[in-house]
Amino acid sequence: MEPNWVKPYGDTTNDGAMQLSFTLPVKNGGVAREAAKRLCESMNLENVQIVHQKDLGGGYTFFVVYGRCTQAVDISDIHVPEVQAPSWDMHQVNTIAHEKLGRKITVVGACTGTDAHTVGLDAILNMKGFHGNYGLERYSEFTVHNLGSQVPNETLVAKAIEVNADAILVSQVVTQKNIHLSNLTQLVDLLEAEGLRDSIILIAGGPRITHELAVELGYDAGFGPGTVPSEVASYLLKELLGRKGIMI
Amino acid sequence: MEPNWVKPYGDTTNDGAMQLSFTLPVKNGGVAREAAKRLCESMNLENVQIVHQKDLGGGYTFFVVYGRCTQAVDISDIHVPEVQAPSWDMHQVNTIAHEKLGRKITVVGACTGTDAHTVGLDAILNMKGFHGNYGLERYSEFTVHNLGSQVPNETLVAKAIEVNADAILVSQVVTQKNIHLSNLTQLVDLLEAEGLRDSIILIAGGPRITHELAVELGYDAGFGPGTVPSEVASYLLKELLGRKGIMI
Amino acid sequence: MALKLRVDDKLIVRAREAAHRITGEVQGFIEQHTTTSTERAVVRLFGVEGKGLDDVPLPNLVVENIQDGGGLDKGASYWVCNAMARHSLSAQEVAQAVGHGKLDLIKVAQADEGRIRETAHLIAQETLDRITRNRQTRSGFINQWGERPAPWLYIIVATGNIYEDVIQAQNAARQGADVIAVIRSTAQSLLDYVPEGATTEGFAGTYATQENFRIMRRALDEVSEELGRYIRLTNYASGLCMPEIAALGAVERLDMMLSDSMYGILFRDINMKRTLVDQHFARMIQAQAGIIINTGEDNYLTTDDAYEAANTVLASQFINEQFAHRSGMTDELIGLGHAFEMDPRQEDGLLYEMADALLSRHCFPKAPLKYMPPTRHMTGNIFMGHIMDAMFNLTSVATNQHIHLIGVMTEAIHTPFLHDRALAIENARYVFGYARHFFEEFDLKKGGLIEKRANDVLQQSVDLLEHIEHVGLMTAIAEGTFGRVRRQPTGGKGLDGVVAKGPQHFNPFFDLILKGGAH
Amino acid sequence: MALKLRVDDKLIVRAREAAHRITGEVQGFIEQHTTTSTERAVVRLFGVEGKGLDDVPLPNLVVENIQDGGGLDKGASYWVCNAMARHSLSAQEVAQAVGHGKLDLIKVAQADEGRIRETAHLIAQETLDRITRNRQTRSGFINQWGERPAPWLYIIVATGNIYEDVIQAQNAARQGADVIAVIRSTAQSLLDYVPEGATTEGFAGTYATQENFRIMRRALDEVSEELGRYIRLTNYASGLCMPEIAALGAVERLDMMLSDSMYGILFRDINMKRTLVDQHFARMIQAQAGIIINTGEDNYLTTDDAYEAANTVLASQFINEQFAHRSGMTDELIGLGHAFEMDPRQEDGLLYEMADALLSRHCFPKAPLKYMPPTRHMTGNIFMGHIMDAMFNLTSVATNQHIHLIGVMTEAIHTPFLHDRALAIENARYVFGYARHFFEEFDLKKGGLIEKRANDVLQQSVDLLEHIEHVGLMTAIAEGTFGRVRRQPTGGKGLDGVVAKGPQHFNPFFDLILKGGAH
Ligand code: B12
Ligand code: B12
Ligand SMILES: Cc1ncc(COP(=O)(O)O)c(C=O)c1O
Ligand SMILES: Cc1ncc(COP(=O)(O)O)c(C=O)c1O
Repeated sequence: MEPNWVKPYGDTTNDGAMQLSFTLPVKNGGVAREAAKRLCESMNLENVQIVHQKDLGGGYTFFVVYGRCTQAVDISDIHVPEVQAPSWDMHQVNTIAHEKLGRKITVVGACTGTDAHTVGLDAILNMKGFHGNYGLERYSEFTVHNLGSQVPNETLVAKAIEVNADAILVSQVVTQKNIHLSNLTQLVDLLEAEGLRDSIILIAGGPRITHELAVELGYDAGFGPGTVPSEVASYLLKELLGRKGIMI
Repeated sequence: MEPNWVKPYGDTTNDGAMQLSFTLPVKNGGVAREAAKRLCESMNLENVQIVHQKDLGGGYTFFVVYGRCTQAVDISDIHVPEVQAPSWDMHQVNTIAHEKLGRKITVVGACTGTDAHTVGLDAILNMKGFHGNYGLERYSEFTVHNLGSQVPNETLVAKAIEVNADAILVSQVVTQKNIHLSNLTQLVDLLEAEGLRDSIILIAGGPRITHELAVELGYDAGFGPGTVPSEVASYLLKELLGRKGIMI
Repeated sequence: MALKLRVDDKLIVRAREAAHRITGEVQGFIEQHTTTSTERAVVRLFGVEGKGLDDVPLPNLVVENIQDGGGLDKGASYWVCNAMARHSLSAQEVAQAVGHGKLDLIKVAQADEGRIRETAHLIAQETLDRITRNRQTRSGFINQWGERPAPWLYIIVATGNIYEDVIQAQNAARQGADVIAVIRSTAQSLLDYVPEGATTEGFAGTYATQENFRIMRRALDEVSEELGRYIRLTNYASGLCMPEIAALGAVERLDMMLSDSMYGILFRDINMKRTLVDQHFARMIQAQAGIIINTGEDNYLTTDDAYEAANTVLASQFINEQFAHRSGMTDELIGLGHAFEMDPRQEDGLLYEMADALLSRHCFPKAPLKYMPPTRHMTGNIFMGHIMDAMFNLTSVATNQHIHLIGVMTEAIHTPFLHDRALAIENARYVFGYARHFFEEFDLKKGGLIEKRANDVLQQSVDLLEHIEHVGLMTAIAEGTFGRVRRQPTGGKGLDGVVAKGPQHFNPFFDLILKGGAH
Repeated sequence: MALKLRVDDKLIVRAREAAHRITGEVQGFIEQHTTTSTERAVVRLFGVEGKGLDDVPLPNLVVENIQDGGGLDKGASYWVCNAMARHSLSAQEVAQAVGHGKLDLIKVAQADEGRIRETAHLIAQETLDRITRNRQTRSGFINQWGERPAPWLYIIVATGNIYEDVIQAQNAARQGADVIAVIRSTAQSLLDYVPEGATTEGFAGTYATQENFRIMRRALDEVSEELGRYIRLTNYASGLCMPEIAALGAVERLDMMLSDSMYGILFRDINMKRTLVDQHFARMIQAQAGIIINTGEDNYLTTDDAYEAANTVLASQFINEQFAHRSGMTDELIGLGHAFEMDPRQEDGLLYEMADALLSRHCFPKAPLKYMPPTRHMTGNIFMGHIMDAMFNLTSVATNQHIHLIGVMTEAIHTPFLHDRALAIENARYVFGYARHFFEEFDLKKGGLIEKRANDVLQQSVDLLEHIEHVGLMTAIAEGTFGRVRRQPTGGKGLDGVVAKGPQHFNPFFDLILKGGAH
């Protein structure tokens, strides 16, 4: 493919305009300003303007900077997997599931590890749903087991086996020290050890989850901020039908 | 000197924490996100988090990003000239000028070129001054000629010669297409052509002027945001005394 | 409507009466004079467009020809229509002949004055009809799509390239803008002609030209259709070419124009006589075209202190209202300007800002007030700037302002980037929605800070107006009353374009427009 | 004071009475039981500190020893003081002997009960005297330096290293903070012991330990001196160790503590019986120490909708107030929590937020209300977040809130960086100053949105409280009344630490503190 280089845009194509802010452990003054400028230059910015600098006390200085990025990215070279799913609504999902799949879909959901943030998972699973879009519990063709917060991966897998789940839905919100990555990876390892990885659809969600990250970690799909339940339901149904060889 | 490397600080020494925002001319979606990420990586950031992305219409996407800068700056290596001036108040300046210099100080000020932003210059020169700090017109030992806005450099130099000025004070606010740099440089050239550069104190001021920039452009001093008149008066007096061999 | 001020309404009457007398005193001078730019505007309204020798716009060449021949005291209409009548040419043909040195208007044998006037009225009426059709087109759209509740979001584009401006403007409309302003190239107001054609390289703005007006109007009509809401277009008339640009705005269906001689006098050092005469005709045309004018009192608070000088803004608003009335404008077209410019460190600044904003609202209940965001105290701290803009947005919706200039967090840094504008719109829309009925929810405390402040400012405005009446407007300006800027009656640019009208002077637009009768 | 709500004050009386009866019903259970953590708190208040075998804190070892021996129904005081009396040892010595397996308290021959009680009262009195001295030290500082006007700026530090925390806290104070909260390491509330020593590696927070309390108290006293203003220190008591941490806070002169069993039940899945019993003693100690408690109703709006569930917050505040009264707290110490959590897209959200905030203010006029910033609707759009925080700041000063948790624009991203906090303080100080007397400047419109909303929420709260009274608090919690979270009376962590008091049970602090007479 033809290369397609892009640069940031302020008000003129390829002007490279960028805004930065950060703190340096340097006393406010000319040296701090020059240090900020050099740092930005070492980040491939030119025309660096220190538009604000403020003493934060204790020998720290805060900066707001504008500059022009000299780098460009070739987007013809970028291939990002995107969740492939139709945009069915609840009614369509139910009808198609009923007619084509002919059985109920069972899912197990949990916030794993020490994560106690249930709001995102509940938004997908609970009756009430999210932004006026009903949650999976409300779907006649879904059976939902929501295990809630701080669930060890072992418990989650055991439950999935117990109810013979079609899919596992994991939520991870806390990302400090990349705890979400280890939690998510450990679950894949567990499922593989149980020989279950291929027979179950594995989904991750959370504010820092993207589909590409999820796929990289060995998941079938990932859902980030703003996800509504019908997207997840549509994806699941399509995937299950696909696995049965039914293409829609 | 021992090298002294510093990095940005968020909440842990050397964590390199930085915030960025910019727009890419790429349709909102996974490709745009990945492009933003790669761009940040090419700027020597790691652990790049795209925390916000928003469709601006017309195929543009806005990003807010946090990342960790891998670069550091050696501040032992930074030598920034700073305006060397005592912090006298108006009364002190007047008394010292009266006693040690023994004559009035004449200054000519102007916003040069097409620049019509007089507020900053007036803040330094007008009676009223800035932030409760009286302007030079109020000093008994100063004679002020404020030429106002959009003054050609030629006119300014002619006036300086006419009144036999000790100092020229130039304000430059508009920086689009670096117009301030050409205006400021042209003034130095003119003064040099007239053989006046060494006998007159040349000062620049404005929101994007720093002392280091002014010195680089051939000025004696530069004053940026937040400057108050007494700083300028003190600097001028000290410099004039110095040129007469009187050190204070 | 609850956020209602209790002020001494007799003071408002006194202020308005003083302003009426102040402008009356100047009006005599205005009506006895014409200007090169006024006459060029007439030529443009006759349909003249294009350039002549040395790339000078034809209207300039026509008027120069007349002025050089010593005939401008009769007015351009006289000479142009004489030539039209004599040679059976259209105005454009006459201008072209003049513009290429093939015709000297002064030398054309003079036709019967009745015939000249008749010709003039005929073509003037054609143009006025076109302007009326524009007005109807606009109301047609508005009737069809309805009007968004005020405050309207007024957003600038300033790329210097009209085609880039179009992209930014259409996207701004999609993001929520109600009014698009195309910023002019720096210092266009000091040019004594209107450039021609489509601009692709302006400095911090795009020239106001008839072609640019057309391009942008078309683009906004397009996006209006797309969105089902009428997007207004505005540009700048103030400056040496005020009446000409006003004429172009009327013809190309602009909806608003910044049009204020006080701005030109104070901030562009344009001669006061010149621009006051210019303003009179400019506003007559705008009145005819249903164009809302915006005045520039907000600028006073960039060179003077917002807390201390609030009365200079209000006094000037009263004066500007009277000038506008004298040009036949109705209140609905008088977008008086004011601004949110108090020091963020001022204790209770928000309450004082509300007081001032409400006072303007109260004194000019039918005017579509133009409310400007913080600019002077904006710094490179974009985070602080963004919340100052939020307080401005709140004040605007809380005091029911009409034309709301979006405050942008990068005000102290650069003209807005694409995302700066998007964040600014997001800010305004959030606050307007979140405080939608603030105005109806509260009563002001009797004797509270807001009421007291408003009464003080009003009293000081009356005092100031009565002083101005005493010394005369021109002297008051020379004293530095407004924005602390001093300008002399004979100083500034453009005085040489002021010409005393002779007894035979006529301007068909005056006759036709004033038929309806303005004071 | 003008921003005054007109609500039906009889409904407030009804709400308070229902809450009184609701808590009365539970109080019976509470007073008949003690818990391992309550008894450990008593041991700590006897001055026991340090670790024993396997690095387990001595208070745990002591209480385990008693529980294992089946003697906890008598209370730890009984056994510890018995051993003290018998062996002429200090409490610390007794604990050390037990902690190293050298003494089994149950096996110590039992002294005369009068003698045991006397010993207990004597050492309890010493601790209470120390706590009283702390209280006097605090008021001494405040009398000397005065108090800043509310809202007070409450700021968190969360580095995980107490020494880094000190740097951040001192700088925050210099930037304008009034109250410093040291966030606990994640999930400390689920630990059934209080860690010891200075923390240098916490996860998203620093452990609440006696040593950390001391270090931070000293640092804040230092910076208070420097600034001439008393900087308050706060930490978290809620959780499995509520009374122990409360005791440490009292001894180390903390000024506020988050202390609410409802939070533990709903958001940490702690057994309700356990934590309700714990809370009673914790708050008694805090009352004695003049520590302002903070309750956690704000959290309900992170799992339920702020517009719809406002009544659950108010109802819970009434209940929490009554529980606090039953522990001997005066209104001045009851920092009831609520929050600014409406959807930024909600039309008139600002007015509804003001209504809710005023309603709490009106129902609890003397309480130092704790007001929480937007968290749930904060996103990675830090610019939008910053202006949401500005609207929160405005609402806080406009409705006269007392303890103001700084909203930080990076809420949805990370615990605050140094400059995030500085910008947040700048935001709050700007808005507080700019709207300082908003509260006194306006009257609410009769029958307006705010008044109507407040009346609706109040009515719904009364309805809810009367329902809770009907089914009982524990059942109501099981029904998911609060924050839509359901918890069963026998579920959650820590039920095994609940012990029925025997007839011989005693706790010298109960006796001494309640002498003054609560409820
Ligand atoms: C509410 C909240 C809480 C509540 C949680 C209540 C509950 N039952 O969930 C309480 C008060 C208990 C809490 C506590 C803590 N919290 Co908290 N909390 C938040 C807050 C304010 C909102 C989160 C939220 O509800 N968002 C709304 C939902 C709808 O969005 P969402 O989760 O992104 O979900 C959407 C998508 O991501 C997706 N999705 C999410 N999950 C899933 C799963 C699947 C399968 C699918 C398909 C989709 C999906 O779909 C959802 C709908 O679109 C955030 C800040 C913020 N604004 O983000 C901090 C935040 C997440 N918390 C934080 C922290 C640190 C904590 C504590 C650890 C603090 C402490 N030191 O004690 C504690 C401990 C919690 C623990 N052990 O996990 C940090 C995390 C920092 C980080 N990056 O790691 C944040 C960012 C705040 C901060 N700046 O410090 N918290
Ligand atoms: C007020 C103002 C105006 C007023 C000016 C009135 C007047 N008589 O000055 C008016 C409305 C006329 C105006 C017009 C324009 N403006 Co203007 N204006 C501003 C504004 C809002 C404030 C500037 C100000 O007064 N600051 C306050 C003073 C006190 O600060 P200061 O200048 O930094 O001065 C201090 C120091 O720098 C120093 N200092 C300054 N000068 C000197 C000199 C000496 C000798 C010394 C010692 C110290 C010193 O001391 C001062 C006190 O501490 C800024 C935005 C902003 N907030 O900065 C835009 C701004 C400067 N304007 C801008 C523009 C583009 C224009 C126009 C070109 C727009 C147009 N396209 O028509 C026009 C044309 C003006 C022209 N030809 O120059 C841009 C400049 C962009 C850029 N970086 O180049 C800005 C940043 C706005 C923007 N975002 O677009 N403007
Ligand atoms: C009334 C008025 N006219 C015109 C302008 C702009 O004029 P110029 O193009 O000269 O900058 C302004 C700008 O602030 C204004 O307020
Ligand atoms: C009342 C109350 N207690 C305690 C906490 C914190 O507890 P933990 O340390 O378990 O996160 C909170 C936090 O929101 C709270 O509101």
